[in-house]
Amino acid sequence: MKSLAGKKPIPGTMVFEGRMAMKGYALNKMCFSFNKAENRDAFKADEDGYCTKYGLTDEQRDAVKKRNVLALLNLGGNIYYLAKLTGMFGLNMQDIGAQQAGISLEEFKAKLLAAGETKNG
Amino acid sequence: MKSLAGKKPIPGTMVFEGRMAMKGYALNKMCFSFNKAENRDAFKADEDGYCTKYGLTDEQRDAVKKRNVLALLNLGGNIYYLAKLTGMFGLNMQDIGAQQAGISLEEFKAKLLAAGETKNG
Amino acid sequence: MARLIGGVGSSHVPAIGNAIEQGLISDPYWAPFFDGYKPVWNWMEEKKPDVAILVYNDHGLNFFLDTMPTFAIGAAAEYQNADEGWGLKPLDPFQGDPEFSWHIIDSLIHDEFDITMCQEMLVDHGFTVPMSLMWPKQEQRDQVKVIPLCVNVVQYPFPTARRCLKLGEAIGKAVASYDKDLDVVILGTGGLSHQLDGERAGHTNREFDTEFLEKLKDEPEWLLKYSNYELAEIVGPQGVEMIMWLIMRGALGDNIRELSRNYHIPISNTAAGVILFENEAV
Amino acid sequence: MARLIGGVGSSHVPAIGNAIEQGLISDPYWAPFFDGYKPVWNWMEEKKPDVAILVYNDHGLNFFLDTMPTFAIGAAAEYQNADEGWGLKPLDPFQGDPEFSWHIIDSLIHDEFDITMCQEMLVDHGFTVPMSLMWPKQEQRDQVKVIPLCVNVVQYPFPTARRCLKLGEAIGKAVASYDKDLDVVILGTGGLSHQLDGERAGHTNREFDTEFLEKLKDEPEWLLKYSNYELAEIVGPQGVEMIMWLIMRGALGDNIRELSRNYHIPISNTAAGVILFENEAV
Ligand SMILES: [Fe+3]
Ligand SMILES: [Fe+3]
Repeated sequence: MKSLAGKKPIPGTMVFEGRMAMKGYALNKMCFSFNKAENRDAFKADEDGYCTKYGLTDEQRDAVKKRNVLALLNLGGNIYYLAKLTGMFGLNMQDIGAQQAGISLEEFKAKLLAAGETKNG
Repeated sequence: MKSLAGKKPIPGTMVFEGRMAMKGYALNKMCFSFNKAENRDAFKADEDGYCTKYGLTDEQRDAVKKRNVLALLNLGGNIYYLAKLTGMFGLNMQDIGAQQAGISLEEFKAKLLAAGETKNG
Repeated sequence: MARLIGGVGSSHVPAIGNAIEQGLISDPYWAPFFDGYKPVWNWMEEKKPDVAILVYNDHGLNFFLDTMPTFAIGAAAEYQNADEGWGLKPLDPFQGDPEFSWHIIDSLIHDEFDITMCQEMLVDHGFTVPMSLMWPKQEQRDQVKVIPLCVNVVQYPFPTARRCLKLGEAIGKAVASYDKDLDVVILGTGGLSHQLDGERAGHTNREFDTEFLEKLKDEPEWLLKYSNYELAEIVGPQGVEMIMWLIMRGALGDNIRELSRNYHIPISNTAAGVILFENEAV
Repeated sequence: MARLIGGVGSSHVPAIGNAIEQGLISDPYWAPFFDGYKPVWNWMEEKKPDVAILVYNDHGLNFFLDTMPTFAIGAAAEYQNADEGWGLKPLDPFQGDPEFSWHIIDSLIHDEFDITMCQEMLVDHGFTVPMSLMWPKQEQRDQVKVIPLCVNVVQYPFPTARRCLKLGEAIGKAVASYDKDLDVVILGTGGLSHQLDGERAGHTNREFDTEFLEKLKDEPEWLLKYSNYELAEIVGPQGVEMIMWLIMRGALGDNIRELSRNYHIPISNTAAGVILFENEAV
């Protein structure tokens, strides 16, 4: 990517550009399928078989098994598509925020509330 | 359409703008489905049932029955999508060109050859 | 002629939709957020716009990476909401104004914006949440026709902030040249600072958001000095959605007054902002 | 750095694909058409470009009216052809250059072109016919990576001729800024005059086409004085495809020589043209 070439990485932050999108295309396509209830049911019935059908790599399938959001992101997952996958595991955006930050849900919520403690601007 | 408002119609010529596209949306969507062989088979098995499934109007269904290309165009069909429908009737672009121009296929071909008769530019 | 009577900038966090659904407007967690919408509700009640141009992004309901438009505009008679996969209850369909959509598309393409035209599209929470926020009751939403404008802030490269501001200006021109007597409002949605992905998930930036809100009326160009990549660092990768507010701002022109503003952290993982501008000429 | 070594303008009538398939190159009906491609074949054999940017339009295989982009660019590793419904035999897949595609997309979006990015797309006869025409043998096509650029000339409003010329200029800049040692050719396809629909079906316009070909090298702006609606009257509604040749022309810049040109009526319902430009700096 011309615009990102030579850019310093942003600590703890993903930028979903062309290279990541290529890496994660199959993974994201699988997640996109979860907009439909019947596809969510098919996944739940046979998680790994569903992943194989979409051509996920071994690493991606392993990260799905482990519900490891950071690993999925590093393997090209996009957070908006991944949310449809993690939603099936009963994880909402705050749950996966805490998981990625490596803190408990309560700590994650407290951190957000703390950012709001100073007087509203 | 701003760009077409107040424009004089072009004799014998269709311009596929927003109004026509709205009118023909269901018809064109049906035709788009004919990229797939199984949909072509389903249409051939029950033409009118297939048209009904896609929500075509009575006029559009009648024009399909009559293989009337000018009528289909006036009802919002776009020539590229319609080509997939008329292809199933064994009609190619020259066949439907002749049909629209109201002349025989031989006359239509002769007219095109005549346009090429003058020295190549 | 159609008149752009005002514009609103607003976040579009999915949790807001649930909160409205569940009647949590006065709940202690939600009150500091919803209080900021009271002036907007009053203004909408008073002005009763006929049409809303709603600038938002799709989060993976209608568009996938196979075909990702930079700017997509709806030209349908109706827009359906649908299941996004993680439990948000779909809202009733929204009524479009296809003739007006085609006018805007036509004007924009002649002004050299390379629009993707959508005669059928699903609208996701990025669209439905602002609709619920502006018009919490179904009977209110039924009174407003909509024109969805979907912006790519999912797959880099996103449109530049400058391009968004220019698109807004061209939309202003398109509305002003439509020969029907309509009151039009434009909503710029998304943001403000938030980060959903990576170890820094939960990042917000009050200082930057506050300056953005402060400068939006008189100096919207202020945001243009940051690239989208720089913005991702400053306000989080999802905070970059704030560039969509510039489309709203650009459409309004310079003859506007700011009627209200609110800022609150957190709603879910997000710093939520709302701002209301009115066209002074109206 | 990547170099744009030349460009070709060419029709993309489906019947051409069948004629190549059936070995009709020397057939009396086809010879006056294919003879015009001999200089192109020789030039391609001599230059052996690494990458072809192929400007074309989809005719209802990959895109439908639900989502109709003005400019869509492929960013896939492979592009499949498929059944279009009326009997054209699909060709083997074409090899993409996704890294180069992303560079071009990135450069264009930063230059304020609102590109639709396609990481998966089917290519139809508008794409495959020019590929077969430039490189009739499969083993030749296997040597060239492709970047498809699909332009809306199906649903009004189409991009203006001016916008197409500007897009070409921006593509020229994008290619020149890519830091790989690649020889690139750009193909502008479609046209020339033809009309498939309406009572006037079969319309062609030799005089206008000839002037277009005559002016393309030194005065491409000549076409800009006609709106797409006016062009539909002059060259037929499908003849408007010729605006895609301006993208090719714009990309090449002004330091070019014309190596060959041919014009022939009819191929199927179409007036077919071909022109070959070479970058003088190469
Ligand atoms: Fe969002
Ligand atoms: Fe074509």
